[in-house]
Amino acid sequence: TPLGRARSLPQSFLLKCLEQVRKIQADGAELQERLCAAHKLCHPEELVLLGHSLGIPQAPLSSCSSQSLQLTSCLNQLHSGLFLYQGLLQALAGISPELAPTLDTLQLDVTDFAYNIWLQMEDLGVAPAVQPTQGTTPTFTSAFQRRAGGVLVASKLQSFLELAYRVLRYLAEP
Amino acid sequence: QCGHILLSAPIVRLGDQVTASCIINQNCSHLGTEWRIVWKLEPELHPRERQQRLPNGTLQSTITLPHLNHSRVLLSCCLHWGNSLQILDQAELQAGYPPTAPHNLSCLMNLTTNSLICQWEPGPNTHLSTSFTLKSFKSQDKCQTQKDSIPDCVPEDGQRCCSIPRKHLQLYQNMSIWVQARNALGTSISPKLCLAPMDVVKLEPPTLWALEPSPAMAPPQPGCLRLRWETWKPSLYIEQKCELRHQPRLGEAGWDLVSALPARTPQYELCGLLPSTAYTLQMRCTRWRLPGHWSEWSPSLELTTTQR
Amino acid sequence: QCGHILLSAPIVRLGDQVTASCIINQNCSHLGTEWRIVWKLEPELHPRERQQRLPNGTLQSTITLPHLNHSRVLLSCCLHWGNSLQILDQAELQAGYPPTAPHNLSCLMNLTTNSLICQWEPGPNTHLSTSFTLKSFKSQDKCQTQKDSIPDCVPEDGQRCCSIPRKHLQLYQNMSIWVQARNALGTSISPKLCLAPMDVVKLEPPTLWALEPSPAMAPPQPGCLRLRWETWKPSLYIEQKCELRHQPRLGEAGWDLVSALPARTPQYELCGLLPSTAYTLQMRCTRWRLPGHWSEWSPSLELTTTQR
Repeated sequence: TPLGRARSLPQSFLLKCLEQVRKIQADGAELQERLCAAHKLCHPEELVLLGHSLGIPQAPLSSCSSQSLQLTSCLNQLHSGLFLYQGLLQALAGISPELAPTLDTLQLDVTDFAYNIWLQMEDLGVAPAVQPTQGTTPTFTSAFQRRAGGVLVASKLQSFLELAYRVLRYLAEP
Repeated sequence: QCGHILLSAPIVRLGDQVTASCIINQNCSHLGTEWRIVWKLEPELHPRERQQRLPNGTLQSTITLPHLNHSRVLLSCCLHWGNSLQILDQAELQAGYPPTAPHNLSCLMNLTTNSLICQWEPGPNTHLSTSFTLKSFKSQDKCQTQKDSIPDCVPEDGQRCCSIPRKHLQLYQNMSIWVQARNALGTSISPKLCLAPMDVVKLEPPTLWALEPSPAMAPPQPGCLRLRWETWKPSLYIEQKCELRHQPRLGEAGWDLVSALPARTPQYELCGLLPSTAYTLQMRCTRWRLPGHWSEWSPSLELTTTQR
Repeated sequence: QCGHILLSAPIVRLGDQVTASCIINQNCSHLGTEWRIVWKLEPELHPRERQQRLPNGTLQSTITLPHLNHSRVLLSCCLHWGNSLQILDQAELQAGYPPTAPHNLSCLMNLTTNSLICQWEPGPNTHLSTSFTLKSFKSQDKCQTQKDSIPDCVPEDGQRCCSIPRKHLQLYQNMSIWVQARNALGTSISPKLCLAPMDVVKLEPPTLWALEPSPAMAPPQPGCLRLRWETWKPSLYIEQKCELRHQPRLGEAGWDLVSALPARTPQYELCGLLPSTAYTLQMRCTRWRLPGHWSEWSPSLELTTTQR
């Protein structure tokens, strides 16, 4: 059963993951607040059209839903999703001098979290043979696109983390 | 990209007219046909607007702000899509003034930091990011002609002063100095100073001491005070003259002045004062026979004259 | 050059033997023939000396300091010339110790500066210029094997601490950290630490507030206090447990402790206290279920319990 394998996940790993999710959510919220305050870009719903044209993907977590939890595939999706957002955040570089520190912290924390999951998958012997490589990330051609991209990426990352948090807490339950 | 904004100019003078166009090209054709461009302005303004569909199918909306009187306006070009307003592009309009000439430029040669420190007043707010640069050159005459250049002195952010290090200075030769202010709308320069750094030395005040009574000396006369002083140590090599001012500590009497005093005296007797009266004394000095600025007055020395 | 000094070694261990030679070559033949080398040492020492004229006409004087017990000696090789003593060359001898291993290395993760700050104690004075470097590497295990390197952290002059910026850290993975001390006589390294930055987070204390009485709530029981608290804002994402200590403001009673309290509570009633008594309360928190350090105790909150 999926839960059987969950017992193989160390409690400290799950607790660290939960803390990292909360930390990244806090980083992400700060980026969203700053984008709203500085550039009046406060609602991702206003940027759906632009998101389509920029091609900002949403990372799937289908194997992590509580109804059909498959642990190995869920860990893999968690890692791939974080890896995708790491690349998207990197593509936002040059967003603006004021936002750069917040963006850097967010990207470092996402990279750390992805790395921890990868190590755990290796420990469980379920890590894919080859580390994933960044697919084609959107190119942002103007300051506005980088800021709008920032709003979209942050909001997609927050919903991704919401799902991740739920499954991690479920797995961490004694 | 689905839509983008073009500005007549991103930065204009306050009060000038500005036009902005938003062009929605065919890339947005997947959105169907019947939609209108909606502008969102922050702060809220209500410009004249003209929408037209161009032959090649693109939709263009142009707004005109006859007199822009906000220094910052955030323009968003949007489209109704489903029941949401979609932002397609954003642009920031800035308005302000070209810089006026900086004024009250003054410089002092600081013997402690060994640098020429100049300060100025920037003039009224231009509402735009304005950079100030202290420019100068060495001259062999009265600053009519440039002999050697001196690197620009760029002040720290927001500072209204700049410090030219010793290695760029010839202390006893004239140099021409001025401040340049520059922003997106123009450049202006301050009136030029022509000075030799040593002629604008900032002297710290001298130090005043009471002269301790000693057996070798007869006690001071009633109504007299014995004191000595020494100019500020780093300026010992500079020939100076000094002034002493004194007034009774209590009462309304103003300062009495003793001028043309030498730079240092091992022993000086100040007489003609009221006996057994507490006096406050201060001294200042200036570079003398060569040009220079007076130092501030020294801290007060409190002395009391002997009884009759 | 007329004469020059050769040292057996410019830097030696305190107490070691040192020899220095001064060689006057024929270039000085214009000085006539009968002169002697005279050594001047600062501080004054009286080494054994041997002068000899070599076949090729050069004159060599060698001095031996059997046990050098000064950390600095200035050697001057001189010649009598006319009635003056001419200095021909100078050399500085340094003596000291190789560095002992730095000790008491400790690190804290600072969430405000987002950096890992490590400090250490250098050990006894070596009398020589000694540089300290904080070295570290990332590890996937218990620091037995290095995964990725981390750039050396060089402290500011004389500082006994160094700060590794966030971009070089993996907050949840182990890293090996040590200090290397190096001077002319040797190198030594401190014992190695193995830690994950998040496990050594420096938490600022929580904030304690009195709960304002409100119509919606019944007044507190006699001998009870109502309060609330919140952990330090930058650490909100860290799961923590807290401890509350309280003691009557007056009198000799020690602290009473309430432990295992949650990280934040909108409302908490502390009972079992003396009625109408002024109490001092403090709280501290620590990262919990995951490793961490206790914060300092919060500033005191002064509250008085209601009468009976």
